[in-house]
Amino acid sequence: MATTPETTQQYAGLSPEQLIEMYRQMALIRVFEEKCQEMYTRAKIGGFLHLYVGQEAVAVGTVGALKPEDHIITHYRDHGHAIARGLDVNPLMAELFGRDTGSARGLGGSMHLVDVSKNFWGGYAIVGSHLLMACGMATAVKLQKKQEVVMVFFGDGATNGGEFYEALNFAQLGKLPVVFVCENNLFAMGTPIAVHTAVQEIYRKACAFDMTSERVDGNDPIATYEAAKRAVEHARSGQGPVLLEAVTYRFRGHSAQDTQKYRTKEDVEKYRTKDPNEVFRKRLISEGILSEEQAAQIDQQAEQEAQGSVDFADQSPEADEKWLTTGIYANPIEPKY
Amino acid sequence: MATTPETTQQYAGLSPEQLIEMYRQMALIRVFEEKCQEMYTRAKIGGFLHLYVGQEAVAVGTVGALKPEDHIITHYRDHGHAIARGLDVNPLMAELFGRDTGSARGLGGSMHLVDVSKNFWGGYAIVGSHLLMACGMATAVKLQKKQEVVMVFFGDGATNGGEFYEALNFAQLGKLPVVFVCENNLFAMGTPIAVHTAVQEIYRKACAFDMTSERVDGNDPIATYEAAKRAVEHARSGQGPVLLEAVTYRFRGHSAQDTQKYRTKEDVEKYRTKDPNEVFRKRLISEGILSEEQAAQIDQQAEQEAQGSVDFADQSPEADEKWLTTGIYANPIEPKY
Amino acid sequence: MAVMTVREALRDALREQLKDDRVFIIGEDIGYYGSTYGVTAGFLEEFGPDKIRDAPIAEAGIVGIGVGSAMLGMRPICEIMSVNFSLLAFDQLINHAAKLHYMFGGQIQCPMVLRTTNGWRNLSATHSQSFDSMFAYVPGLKVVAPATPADMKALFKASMEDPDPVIFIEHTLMYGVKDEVPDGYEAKIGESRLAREGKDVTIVTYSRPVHLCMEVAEKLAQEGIECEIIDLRTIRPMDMSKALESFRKTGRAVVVSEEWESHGVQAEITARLYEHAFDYLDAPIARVGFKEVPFPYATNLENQVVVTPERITDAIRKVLK
Amino acid sequence: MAVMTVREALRDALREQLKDDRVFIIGEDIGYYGSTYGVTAGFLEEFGPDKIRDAPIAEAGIVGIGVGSAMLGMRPICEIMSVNFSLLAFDQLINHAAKLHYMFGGQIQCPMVLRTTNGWRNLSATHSQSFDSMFAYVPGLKVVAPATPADMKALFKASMEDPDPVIFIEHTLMYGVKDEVPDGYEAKIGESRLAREGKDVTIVTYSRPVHLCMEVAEKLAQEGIECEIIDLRTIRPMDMSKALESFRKTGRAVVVSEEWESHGVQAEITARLYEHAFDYLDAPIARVGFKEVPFPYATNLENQVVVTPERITDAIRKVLK
Ligand SMILES: Cc1ncc(C[n+]2csc(CCOP(=O)(O)OP(=O)(O)O)c2C)c(N)n1
Ligand SMILES: Cc1ncc(C[n+]2csc(CCOP(=O)(O)OP(=O)(O)O)c2C)c(N)n1
Ligand SMILES: [Mg+2]
Ligand SMILES: [Mg+2]
Repeated sequence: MATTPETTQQYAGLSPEQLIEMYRQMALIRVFEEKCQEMYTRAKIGGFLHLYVGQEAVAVGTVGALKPEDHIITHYRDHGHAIARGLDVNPLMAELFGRDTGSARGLGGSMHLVDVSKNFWGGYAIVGSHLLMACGMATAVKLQKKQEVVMVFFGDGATNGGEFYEALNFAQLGKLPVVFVCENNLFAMGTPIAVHTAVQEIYRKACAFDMTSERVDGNDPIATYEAAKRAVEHARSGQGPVLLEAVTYRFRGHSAQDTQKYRTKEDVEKYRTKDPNEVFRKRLISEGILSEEQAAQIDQQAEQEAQGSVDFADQSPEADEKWLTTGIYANPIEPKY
Repeated sequence: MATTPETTQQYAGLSPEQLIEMYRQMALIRVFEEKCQEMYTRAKIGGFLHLYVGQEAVAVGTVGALKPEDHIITHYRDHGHAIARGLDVNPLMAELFGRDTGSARGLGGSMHLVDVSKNFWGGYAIVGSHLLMACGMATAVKLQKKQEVVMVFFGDGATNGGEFYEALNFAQLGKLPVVFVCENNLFAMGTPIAVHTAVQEIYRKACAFDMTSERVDGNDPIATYEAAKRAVEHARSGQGPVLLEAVTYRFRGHSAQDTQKYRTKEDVEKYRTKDPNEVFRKRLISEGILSEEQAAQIDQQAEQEAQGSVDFADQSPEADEKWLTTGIYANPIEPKY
Repeated sequence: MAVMTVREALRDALREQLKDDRVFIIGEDIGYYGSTYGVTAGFLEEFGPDKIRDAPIAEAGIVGIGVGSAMLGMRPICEIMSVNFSLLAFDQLINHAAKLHYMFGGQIQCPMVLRTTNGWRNLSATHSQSFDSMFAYVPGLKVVAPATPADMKALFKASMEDPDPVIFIEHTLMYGVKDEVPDGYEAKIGESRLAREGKDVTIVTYSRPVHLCMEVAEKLAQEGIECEIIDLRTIRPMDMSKALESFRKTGRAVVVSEEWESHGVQAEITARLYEHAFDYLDAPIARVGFKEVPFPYATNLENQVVVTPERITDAIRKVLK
Repeated sequence: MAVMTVREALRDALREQLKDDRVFIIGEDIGYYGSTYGVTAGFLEEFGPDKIRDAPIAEAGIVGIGVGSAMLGMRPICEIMSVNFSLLAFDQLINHAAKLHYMFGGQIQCPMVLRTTNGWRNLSATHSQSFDSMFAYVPGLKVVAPATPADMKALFKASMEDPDPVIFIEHTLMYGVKDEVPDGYEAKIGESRLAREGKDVTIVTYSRPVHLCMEVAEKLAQEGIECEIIDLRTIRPMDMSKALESFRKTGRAVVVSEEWESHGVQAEITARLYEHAFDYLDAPIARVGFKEVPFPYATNLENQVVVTPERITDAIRKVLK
């Protein structure tokens, strides 16, 4: 299908190739996560594992609106963002396996994926804290007179901690180029949003800072991309930060150990009918952007890529013992006796 | 002058006696503070001394709207609130002198005035922290099914720290009976409000919590009383918390050591023309509530009372050494060897 | 006499307290979610949302609610899911909870218990720390870290009955530990416990490592080495009397805790042993704690950081040389 | 060779650093107000608001800005007016600044310096604390606490040149201390200093008490008692070599710091002295720190809490007995 002005407008200026690439990323995130779950069950992965299944459209839509020189910083539910940023899945899976070939040499694990060469500044596991670091990064960008944008991801639950508000104030005061992306999946761990926060439309919280904000359907990658693009341009053009709320839903437990007492199976099934990957796949096919075959091929390639990462991780050497004590400081200084 | 329906309405329902009492309190706060400054200069008072001069109308107006069973908790700039609450100035001055007869036995000093028998739960010196404690107090009130209200005081600068926002969320979520009184004196220490916060009309920050809020001229004790009354009734009736912003100005330095480089003498002089004590005094006289003589008498009594507190403090014994180590715990348990 | 896990002992203790009108629990995911480590599972249904208060992710707020409500006569139980997040509440704990009674000349009390967990296992650098010595440093706080189901239950009760703020440290890897809980068993804050008698070496420890030390002691007994184990149970105020008595007998000591090896409670224990049993020393005291690195995720590395029976055994052999 | 105060030495050091494009200062009241303790007075006018960034009262934010900007290549100087407020930033410091390099396998660095102050004097319970040992406990942080104008200047430079996060502890009662600052004087993180030679007793200390100890030593010298004084200067990593060397010579030691007397850095110093000079002990080591109470406001009480020349002298006499 040729790209005509109409189609690109319908698709927020995205070309068919770009749309297909978005689907490919979403598919890859999905199967990667399913593999993770499997590997966790097989005890290849330990610790806390927070899967992204169901939220794929958010990562793909928002990260798609960034330039390579822009910066990303995220929370512990970070696999989706890493893959959307184009990080190779091999070191990601290896990290989850705790191997030397992992993105953080096996020191970080699932919650701390990273690739500085791609301006992916890592996942952080203290809810809300990294929002302040995002402001620090944006302060640096501004002082260095660069045109880069910092995008930071977090959940609905993170908008109740003090650091969220401190960050919004710093960002707005300094007109910092930060796009705050709140992935509102309606739960903070197992606490329903109505129980944990007074204003449930998270984007409205920006009012306390006169900050530009917007709410978007986070299950629709195109709408999310479009909103993110607006936000990123706003930030890049010096007009200051934006709070973007993407409403979505997580299909799996909060972490791999969650018994999900706080919601019914029916609830989850209801949302399953809006599965962003399914819906997007169908749409691209029905609108002639993608053929059934192409779609199947993409799915299969994703499966291969994910399985490849498992094999890669499996064959990789264990985390290097040298790092156990030498990695603490960039400039180690020994205590003396 | 007789109390007629018109006059009480004009004065927010306050009787002449009440209006005169308000002036008396304002006058007492003023001279108490001037004495404190003098005693600080004479090294009778040490540490940090944060004077309330210029903000008298806020304390008197807001505290005047409370019942005796209601609770007050405040920050380090606490003399005005304590006096408005009817605390005897003798133990207050004695506290500043570090004497055994002080309100906290000389352990707390200026920043930590207290009188639990009057439900005055103390001044706290970590900016913003006590707002969360206010929510805790209101949680207790609610669980105990009492009809009491908690009023908490803080400055404009305190509305940038995370604890402020956490408190607002807890309060609104739980429909807690808290009245948050922000005394916006346009500076956080020496940092102008435009430099420290993105939204300078503090009452607007309540929007992020769908909380009722209001801004009032904090130099007008009657307007402040009226707004506080509304807020207190709102809270008491179970409708939840209120954020009340009282705009005011502090005439003296942030603390006794401040060189005030951040504002000009002219600025201060300009505000001096709106001196709440002067304006209120004149108004009561011109409107026939108070005669010149009565006013002079009140001023003189205030002066005597304040001087009396200095004499009391001066003659009081030093802080009791017994308390040095025994006061740490309500139930002391010694380490064993 | 019941046999139960630490988790069950705590559930019992909490249930008992919740009968008191003044008591409520506030913390993250204690209700709807059903509790991260299962301690309060089912409590929301049993006691209702006034008593089982699911909190937003706002640790300062959780403690602030505790402090404020304690001031007005409640007996709040604050739960911070992991001690790693307690850093966000340090101001509330250290500048407020610990200060109220003293700073206001005795007019205000703060009878609050803060439950939190140490613990680790592939959780990486920000989810595996312990800050025992930070709490223990602060006059005004009491800090309790029991090891057995019986002590969990008894010391939780003692903590709730105490009018001062108590930090009650649990351990994620200890909830499943099972043991006898004698009926009517009591324990007091500030009293250590002789966990095992022995004549050759004194082991001073608390919390989870107590179990590791017991395990090691049983093994070494087979070689004829008899370890005396002192479980401190409370780390502020600290009861060194049993440890010192033992040390004066054995002349040799190993201090074990799940803390980085410098500036931990173990430094204080070590210093006090030296100071107060100066004339009885036969060998330098050994310390066993976490290697001083941020926790690595990978198991092969983490295994080298944590306190293991092997490392405890090595330390014992060293001081016996 | 210039003679200057600690304040002037720091002002010099800051000015020098501010020439670097990567350097800025962020903190409360450092600009418009003119600086609480005068260190950055006039800097806003001299360097402008990009470099002298007046912050809202949001300590976590101040440090977070530092950490984030350091990640992207800046060399931020964060100022927290008083260490008492740093508790609000403990999460940023301990869970983030201290972890980045390790947790991300060396990909991220955090070259940030946090300036803050210990200090007291009629400031009551929440404004008089020091948390030295809390910082020193954390692998990933470096902690510097110099005592002299020369060391302030040299170690500030060293801290700025270091690629890791450094907590730089000043003292409100020390800004006026005056001394020589030799041209080109340098000092390294992690190296202690022999502040005074002596043969009778070893005093191990750092920060403000160094001056108190020097004063005491001069007095005692008139009685023929010669104190050797070791100024640690850095408390993480700690250089015990000079202290141990001295202790092996004198066999007697007093440890002095402005911390509560249990669980402070002084516990660690004491333990290490015992551990590493076990065979040289002539007498138990004495510690001198704050009495373990929240600080009282009243001068007559506070005087009994703080570290004074008298208390140091008493401790020295005790270990010499
Ligand atoms: C400060 C802090 N408190 C608590 C936790 C434990 N915790 C981890 S994730 C989480 C829920 C976060 O919810 P939300 O922000 O909505 O993000 P989501 O997991 O839904 O993506 C909690 C309570 C933590 N990691 N950090
Ligand atoms: C957490 C914290 N940070 C910094 C300080 C130092 N400090 C004390 S008062 C103050 C300014 C507060 O300004 P504002 O809230 O407007 O109250 P005001 O003094 O104007 O009444 C500052 C920075 C503190 N006490 N606590
Ligand atoms: Mg969520
Ligand atoms: Mg102000």
